[in-house]
Amino acid sequence: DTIRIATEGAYAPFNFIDSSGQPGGFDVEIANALCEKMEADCEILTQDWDGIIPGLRARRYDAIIASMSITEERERVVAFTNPYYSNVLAFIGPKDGEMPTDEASLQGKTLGAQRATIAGQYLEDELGDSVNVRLYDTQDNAYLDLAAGRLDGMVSDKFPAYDWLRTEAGSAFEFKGDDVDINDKIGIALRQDDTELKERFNQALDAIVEDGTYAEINAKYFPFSIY
Amino acid sequence: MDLQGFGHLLLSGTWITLKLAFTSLFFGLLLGLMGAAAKLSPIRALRWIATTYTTLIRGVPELLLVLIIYFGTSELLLRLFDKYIEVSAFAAGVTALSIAFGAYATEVFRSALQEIPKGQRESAMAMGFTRWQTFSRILIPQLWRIAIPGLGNLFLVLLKDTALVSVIGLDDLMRQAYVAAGFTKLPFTFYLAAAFIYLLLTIIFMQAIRLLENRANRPWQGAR
Amino acid sequence: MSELIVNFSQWLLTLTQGAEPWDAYARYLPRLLEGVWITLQLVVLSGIVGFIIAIPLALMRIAKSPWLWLFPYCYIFFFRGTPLLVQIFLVYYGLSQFEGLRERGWLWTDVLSQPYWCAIITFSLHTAAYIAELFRGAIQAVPRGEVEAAQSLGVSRRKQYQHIILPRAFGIILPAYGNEVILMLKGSALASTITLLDLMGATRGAIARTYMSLEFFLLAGVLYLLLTAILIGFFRLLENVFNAHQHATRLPVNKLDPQLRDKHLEDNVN
Amino acid sequence: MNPKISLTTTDNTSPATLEVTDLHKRYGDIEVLKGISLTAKDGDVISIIGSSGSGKSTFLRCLNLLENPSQGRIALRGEALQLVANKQGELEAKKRRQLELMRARIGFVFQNFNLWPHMTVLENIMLAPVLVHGRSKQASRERAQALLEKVGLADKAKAYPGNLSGGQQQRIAIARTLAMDPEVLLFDEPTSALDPELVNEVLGVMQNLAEEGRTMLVVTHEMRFARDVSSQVMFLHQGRVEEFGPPGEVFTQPKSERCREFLSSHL
Amino acid sequence: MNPKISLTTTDNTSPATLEVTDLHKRYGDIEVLKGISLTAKDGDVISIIGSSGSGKSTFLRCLNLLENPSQGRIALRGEALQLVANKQGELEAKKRRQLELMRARIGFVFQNFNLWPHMTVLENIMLAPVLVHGRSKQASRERAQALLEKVGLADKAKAYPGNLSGGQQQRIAIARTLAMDPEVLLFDEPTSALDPELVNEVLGVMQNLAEEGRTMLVVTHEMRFARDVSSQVMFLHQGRVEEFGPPGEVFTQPKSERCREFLSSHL
Ligand SMILES: Nc1ncnc2c1ncn2[C@@H]1O[C@H](COP(=O)(O)OP(=O)(O)OP(=O)(O)O)[C@@H](O)[C@H]1O
Ligand SMILES: Nc1ncnc2c1ncn2[C@@H]1O[C@H](COP(=O)(O)OP(=O)(O)OP(=O)(O)O)[C@@H](O)[C@H]1O
Ligand SMILES: [Mg+2]
Ligand SMILES: [Mg+2]
Repeated sequence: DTIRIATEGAYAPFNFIDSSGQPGGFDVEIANALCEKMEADCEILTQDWDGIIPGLRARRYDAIIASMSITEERERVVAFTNPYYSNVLAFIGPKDGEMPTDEASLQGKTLGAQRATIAGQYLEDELGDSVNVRLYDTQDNAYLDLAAGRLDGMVSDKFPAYDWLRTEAGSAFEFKGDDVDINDKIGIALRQDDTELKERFNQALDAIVEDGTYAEINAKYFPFSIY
Repeated sequence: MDLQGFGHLLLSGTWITLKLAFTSLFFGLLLGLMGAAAKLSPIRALRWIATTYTTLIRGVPELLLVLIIYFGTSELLLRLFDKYIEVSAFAAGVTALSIAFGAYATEVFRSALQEIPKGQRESAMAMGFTRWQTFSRILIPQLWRIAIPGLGNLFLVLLKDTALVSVIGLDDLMRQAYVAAGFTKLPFTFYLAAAFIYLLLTIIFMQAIRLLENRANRPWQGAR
Repeated sequence: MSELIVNFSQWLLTLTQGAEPWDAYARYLPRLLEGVWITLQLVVLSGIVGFIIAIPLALMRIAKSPWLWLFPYCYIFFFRGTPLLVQIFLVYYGLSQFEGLRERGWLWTDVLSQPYWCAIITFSLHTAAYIAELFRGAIQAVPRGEVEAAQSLGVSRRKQYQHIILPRAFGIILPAYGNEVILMLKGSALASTITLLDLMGATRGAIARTYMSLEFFLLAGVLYLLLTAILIGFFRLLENVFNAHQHATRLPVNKLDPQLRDKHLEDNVN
Repeated sequence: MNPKISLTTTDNTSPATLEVTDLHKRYGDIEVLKGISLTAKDGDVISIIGSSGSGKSTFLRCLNLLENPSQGRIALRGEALQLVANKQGELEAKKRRQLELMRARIGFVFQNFNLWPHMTVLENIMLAPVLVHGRSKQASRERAQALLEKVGLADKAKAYPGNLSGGQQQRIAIARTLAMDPEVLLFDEPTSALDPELVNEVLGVMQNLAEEGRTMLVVTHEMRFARDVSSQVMFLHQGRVEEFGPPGEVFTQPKSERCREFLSSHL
Repeated sequence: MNPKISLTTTDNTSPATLEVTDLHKRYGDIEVLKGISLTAKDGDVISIIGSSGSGKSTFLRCLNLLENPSQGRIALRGEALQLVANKQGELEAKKRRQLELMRARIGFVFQNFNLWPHMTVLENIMLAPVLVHGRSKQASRERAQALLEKVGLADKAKAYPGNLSGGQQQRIAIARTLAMDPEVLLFDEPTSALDPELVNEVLGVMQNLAEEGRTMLVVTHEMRFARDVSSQVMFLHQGRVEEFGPPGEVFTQPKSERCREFLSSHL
């Protein structure tokens, strides 16, 4: 029968809802490709982030493909497939300013990040002693404050930020310094007792990487590989 | 304002918001009347229940209430029948919002009931009215005059609280604005558009409430 | 107290299955309690300021001249009509769009760029609109005869309001005002959207680390519940003081002059 | 032993219409009624007189349990109202339904009228017969109109109580109670707001009711009424019955000092 | 031409205490007062009698603008209350301050008392002198206590109005007005809820006030009072003055048919 897959719909370019009301984005295309490989009927629905794991556990859907990082805490509650991409963090600052990214020269600066993310965690844990940390509910709010000048810079997931830098508001900013690899792997979340489904997803994932479908989708969104 | 083609999604969100708000208003008012009657009842157990209800429900964030009712029911059904039974998100949302609205409305109705002169109730009882007749014919009609401003406030809060229901998968106005902002990266545009729609609804309700208030006040016009 | 909270939520959690949250609770509770403190500041401060703004608004609102009622009408319309989220968003992010404001010295650096003050300003303005509306209704619900009694004694309009109408109206709205403060308590959770670490902010922080969203929302729920219970208790006290006449049926004797009471009791004995 | 035979009624063949035994009422520490007993038969008109604050209204209000007495027994046509003590030590009706039925048979006119401000005069009078006696709206409306005619207020049928003069309100209150056709009528100063002409008219109406066989208890400051119309006069003083008897006796040769004093002020 | 010389006052040397000229009041289409004029001097006690609904209360209420008259002129000691027409065609005070000052000099006792329920009896009486006359709290409290003593309610000082009997509330209402020491007193049926003893007492108090030189207008159904105490009697009928004169004349040889009829019901 059908596999129901949830995504958030507010994390462009990975998942979003376009003006026709249809979900789209990297996550959604991957989901569709996987379903095709599994020869399963799929239904993709969108769900607000706060309720996304409870919804899985309540069986409203069977999988979450919503750029969810694989973490120890989440693994206590849900199961993850093999990662389908790796997240890296990047510093962002104004184009017309110097912004070294080592801890010593960041002393006293104000940096922002989204709260419930790896980026926020990184900022607090690694740089929390020397910079003023501001954490935002949504990535959009952090962008706004960056544009408003309340922030000297921010740390963010690199790929969605890449999307923002291409918009009008983001055009005055750019990536600074090197990417930060924090070994953040993104996987598909499933209920813990659905081991069979996990197997099927893992096999399908291997298959689309193998046959180039994955690379094709990747290229649509980013000029570099994110696997 | 350029809505980038998201206008119809905002409208469908508005429709959901309105449906949620009015259904919850109806049940919430019922709960509120019952709660207020219980709070002023001579029966200790009823008073206790009503006080627990208002304290507990007003104390718990509405979001939590929504989550508990929706996922709690799913989980319960799952354990009872050992298979997944779809719980209607709309019904769960309405339930949660009604329960919350009712708790606040209880307080508003209570203060209105206390403001009605004691003699009003007594003259009905002296005629042999049952408690229900006294309540429905004598007290409730006089209640509105005093309760409407407080209820109006609560309704406008309710209208916006419908946004909480997005966690259980209902795409209300606020969530649609959020989604559109996420796609277009134009948060100002969409939050302002949502605010504008809320304002439009508000002005309609404020006028409606004013009419209701004038009607409720009519017998008192020019009264000594 | 924290032990009590943990015990209570343990009971709640038997309702939900899932990971054991106790270690995480122990680790994050101090931060949550700091959040409670911030939340309290926000609610109490904006509750007081809002109340003070509300009275003149309500008085202007019931005036006959459009010059007087138009402003409060629009004010009340706007602040009740838009979500608090949008309001706080406009104050915090919106104002920062104006270049001019950012060069205003202390006004910008010490107040408007500070999330704390932005939150207090927004919440005060917001709650004032709701309280003003309550007052307006209650002022009009004061029985006309009581006002006439004051008029016929030559009490000036200002003093009628000060001594008869507003105290009566305050007694009428108290329960609804309690509602408003509790709603403000919960609305204050939005302060977390502008980076303030209030109770909700701290909770979201903990959730970000542990991903135990249901568990931490439950814990926060219990803390909010405790705060609400305190507020409700406070308002019940206020009601007993202000609406004493409603509850006085069985009281007057203790309040009688002792001598007179003895006389009464003697009468009763005879 | 026939339980029907009551020990306190004077008339052994049929139970008294209204019988009150040893009624007490306290507010906090103050005892307002200190044991009042009364037996009324069909057609009795009992005037209750006494100074302000002596407990007259409280007594009437206790009779249909608008005020919970602290002690006592109330029976209507031999049927005792079942009472139980509540936590405050007051007596409450045991069965709500019994109380409601009893109240429907006992009419009450309040000292301060208590008209319902949200209804027109006509609606005020029509409502109770429809709700309590289940009369048809049509019948009830006709009856109400007839009563309005009787009290001279037919033209105010559509007015709201708030727009009436004091005397008009009082007459509506009387009409509202009469519309219920109660067996026993309790009047609390029913003519206080009326001019002498209307007083006479209302007293006339009451006399007619008495002749029809209704029982009436009337709290009044109108000594003329107490003397000329009533069959018994009860003088209350500080919550006690100081004097009770036919008006002839009470007014000409009161036994109690206090009563003599009170009546002397009435020219 | 000396503007001081008024055409309507009978006494040309000093202005009348209260002078009302051609007062009209309409509610919607109904004209309740159809042109009432009145002149009262110091120490005058004018009884206003008339059947229920004839406009007595409305007349009193118009005098201190609790009700806005449709037409007319009101002057206190020669000082005319300045009036302007509002949108509804009613007359309003032009200067609020003048009205307030005037009201402070005119006391009013309401037919339905209108005590403030949220204040104790003592606070009810104390408030206005403090606010309006700027008396000290202490002085005001003492005065209030003395007045309570006078009306026999010293033991109810701390009670709330809701817990008082009808007659007690009425006495408090009188005390509240007296505490202001007004020059002119308007009483709307001040003894309706009182027993004959208290009626005598209150009438005694009023007689004293008249002897002190206060002017009083008393709406009453107490013909005894109208006949024995008042200096003038005014009979209102359907919003018109049908009869006006010293009680001796009005009671013994009324000119108007309607008045004769009305008085005949008073034995
Ligand atoms: N607010 C109002 N709107 C319409 N009509 C009114 C209003 N107030 C009073 N009336 C009418 O005006 C008339 C005069 O009323 P008023 O109270 O002056 O009578 P009154 O002489 O004092 O009678 P009573 O002796 O019964 O108190 C009555 O017929 C009454 O119904
Ligand atoms: N709710 C109450 N709480 C306390 N005392 C009360 C309450 N109601 C009445 N009383 C007191 O009980 C006494 C009797 O009151 P009641 O109303 O029966 O007097 P009454 O005889 O009807 O007087 P009146 O002729 O003035 O109406 C009064 O002293 C009054 O102050
Ligand atoms: Mg009484
Ligand atoms: Mg009158």
